[in-house]
Formats: sequence, structure tokens, C-alpha cells
Amino acid sequence: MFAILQSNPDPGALTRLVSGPDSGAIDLFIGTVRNQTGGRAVVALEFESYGPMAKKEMAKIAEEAKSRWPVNKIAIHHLEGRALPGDTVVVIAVAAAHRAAAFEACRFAIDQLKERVPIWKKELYEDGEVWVAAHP
Amino acid sequence: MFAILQSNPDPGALTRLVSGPDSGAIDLFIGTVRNQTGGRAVVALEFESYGPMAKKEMAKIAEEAKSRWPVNKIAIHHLEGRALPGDTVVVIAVAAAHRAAAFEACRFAIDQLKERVPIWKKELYEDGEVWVAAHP
Amino acid sequence: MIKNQHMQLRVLPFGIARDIIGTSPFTLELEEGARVQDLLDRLKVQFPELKKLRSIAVAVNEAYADGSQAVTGEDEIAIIPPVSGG
Amino acid sequence: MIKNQHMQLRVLPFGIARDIIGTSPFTLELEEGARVQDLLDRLKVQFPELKKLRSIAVAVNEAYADGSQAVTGEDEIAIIPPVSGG
Repeated sequence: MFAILQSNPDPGALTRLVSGPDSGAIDLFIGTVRNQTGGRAVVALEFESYGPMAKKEMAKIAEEAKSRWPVNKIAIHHLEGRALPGDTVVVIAVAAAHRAAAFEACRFAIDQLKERVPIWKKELYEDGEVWVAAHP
Repeated sequence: MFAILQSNPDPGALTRLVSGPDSGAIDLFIGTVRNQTGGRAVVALEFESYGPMAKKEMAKIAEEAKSRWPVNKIAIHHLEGRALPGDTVVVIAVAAAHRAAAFEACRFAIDQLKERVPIWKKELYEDGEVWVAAHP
Repeated sequence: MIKNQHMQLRVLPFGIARDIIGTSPFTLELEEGARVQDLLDRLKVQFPELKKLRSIAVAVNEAYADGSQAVTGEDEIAIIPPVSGG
Repeated sequence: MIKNQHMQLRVLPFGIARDIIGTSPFTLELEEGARVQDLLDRLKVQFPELKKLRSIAVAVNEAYADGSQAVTGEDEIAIIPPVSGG
């Protein structure tokens, strides 16, 4: 349910992972690469991760979400390595009996992922590169 | 972008419909058939729609969402006809530059769909059937 | 004595409303100048089961119409019981 | 005079921290009984660029650790600059 992949995460695969006859609602968050950031053209992204810990943190986030909202299953896949504009880099799928919990838990999961899962993104431009959010 | 289908809506197809290099976030809502409702086993659902008006209301909902949040594209597909437990009956995909708008607009769209798009659901049980929400 | 002009309205009932009315499309005769509310009043007299529904709305030419909207024989009129998509 | 015992710590710096420290894994010698905060203090002296980061966290054996947690030569210690997944 929690993975760091060398290929683009597949929304269909995550949907199948979480679906089940006790769930009536699935909320899926798909993060993709934009072609610019702050007006500067992005050529590619390079993701690095501390894989074993990243998977553990994803699992902890899912447990916390399950303790806060009535959700059935949560899956999180994130890309490692290079990504081009348009590519999918993260997919989070949350299945619940009812939609409110699915939406809330999915939003919580992506917010938490961006805050604590050990994954780092480097933006590559025509004329340089930057580790995102590294400096104040 | 707005359709009433005789087959199950496909999350992957809707994702492709809304993606683009100006969007970094896609929120996808997938509604599926549960195997019970209020503890009563559901054998199947039967959806009826007023197709031409349903598509117009979907488009209006998308326009309203775009006027309220900075989202780029919205697609809504809903099944017409029979659906079995586990089947996908509705998919809403919302693409935006940033995730907050995608989540908010997607939630708005499914809430509005359930309130005003002319689609009717009949639940079929072992021993009867009911038009959902028809009576107080 | 002046005889009022009448018009034939083409009415499409959906969902449980179609089950109650029994046919779709259904033809209803009302006086010229009738409004959506007149149409609803007439239908509820003719089909009292409609009064038991949680709500009932009318669409004229594929858009929701309020009670004051006039209808004509050219309009496509839909009877919309509580929706339950999703 | 009693000589303090020293231990060799195995440190994995990630992202910009790896760029700053230059090698991964990186070996750091600290006195026995050292805590996460001691390790961070030492690294910031040795690599002042680390002080310019928005934040810096430490994980011990694949879980975030606070400054008071003791470390040993058996631990896998990761240096975690601001994360930016998603």
C-alpha cells in the first residue's frame, strides 16, 4: 500500500488497491509536474528519497488518518528519480464508506506527506537547479 | 468533459481529460456501489437520468466551481443503467495548479451533483426495490 | 361567454414520478398562459401520490424552472422527483 | 586522567545535506553517550552551510528522533533537510 517507485505511480492501480464492496467513495490525489514554478520554466524534477523510512512514514500517516476518520483503506505511491512536466509523481488513494471521510483523510495525507515523508525534490531549469524549500 | 455513459466511468480516462502541464494537482472522486445500505444487502443499483439536462447541469456546476476556485479543468462522468456492488458509477476529476483548489472544487462538484443533477437511483434488494431519497 | 384557449403540454416524468404517472411522455391539457405552478397543482390533483414525495421540481427545456415561469405547448417539460445520483 | 570512550557513527545525509557533506554514508566520531543534539552541533561546526538550511532533522533507525535521543555506533542515522515530496 506504501511504495517508492522508479516508475510513475498509476492512479488505476491505486484505485484497485483500495476498492472494496464496503467502500462507496474513493478520493484520489494525483500530483503532477508543472512546466513552471514562480514563472521560471522547469525542465525536469529529480526526486531523492530515504526509501525505507519514507514507507514507514507513509504507513504512520495512514494510521493517523484512520484513527481520525472512518476510512477503510489508504494507499500512497511516490516516484523516485527523474520526472518531466506532465508526469505523475505521487498518488494517494483513500477509500471510505462515505465521501466526507475520504476527502478529509486524503487531504490530510498529502498535507502530511509534504511535511514529513523523507523525499526531496530538485528542480532543474535551463540554467541551474535548486533543492526545493531547502533554504528560508 | 460531461457525460452520461452506459458503461462504467473510467478514472484513468478522466485523469487524461483534465491533465495538462499547467496543473500540478488533480483530485479525483470515484463513487462506487456498496454491498449494503443501512445494513440491508444491495443486489444492484439501477440509474436513470434525464441525459441532456444532466450534462447541462454538470457543465453549470463546473462553471460555478471555476468561478469560486482557481481550477483549470473539470470533468464529470456518470453511469446510466445497471450497476453491481463494486462498480464505479461516477467519476469527477478536477485539475488545478495547486491542491487546495482541486480538493475544494471536487468536493463542491460531487455535493452539487447529488443535489441537482437529474439522475435517479433505484436500489434493488433480494426482496424489493426503492427509489433512493424519494420520500421523506 | 368566451371559451378559454387550451394547450397540450408534453410532460416527461422521471424516476418515481414516471412510476406514479405511468406513461412518458405524458400529455396534459392546461389553459393558455398557465405557469409551472399550475402544472404542478394539476398533476398533484390527478396523481395524489406525487404529494408524498420529499420534493418535486420542474424543468422547462432542460433547465430548472420556478413556479412563476410560463409554459407553452412548444416546451419540453420534465417532472423531477428528488435526485439521487452519485 | 580517564580517557573518554569514542564511537564511530554511520551517518546518511540526504538531499542538499548530502551535497554539503559530500559523501554518503559519512562517518562521524563522537564520545560514547552522545545525543542527537551533540551530533547536530558537531555537524554544523564541521559543515557551516548546514546552518543556512530552513530546518534540519535527524532520524535514528528510520524514525524521527528528538535532540535528547542517545545514539550508538549500531544506529543508522539520517540527516534530513527540509522535505519536499509531492
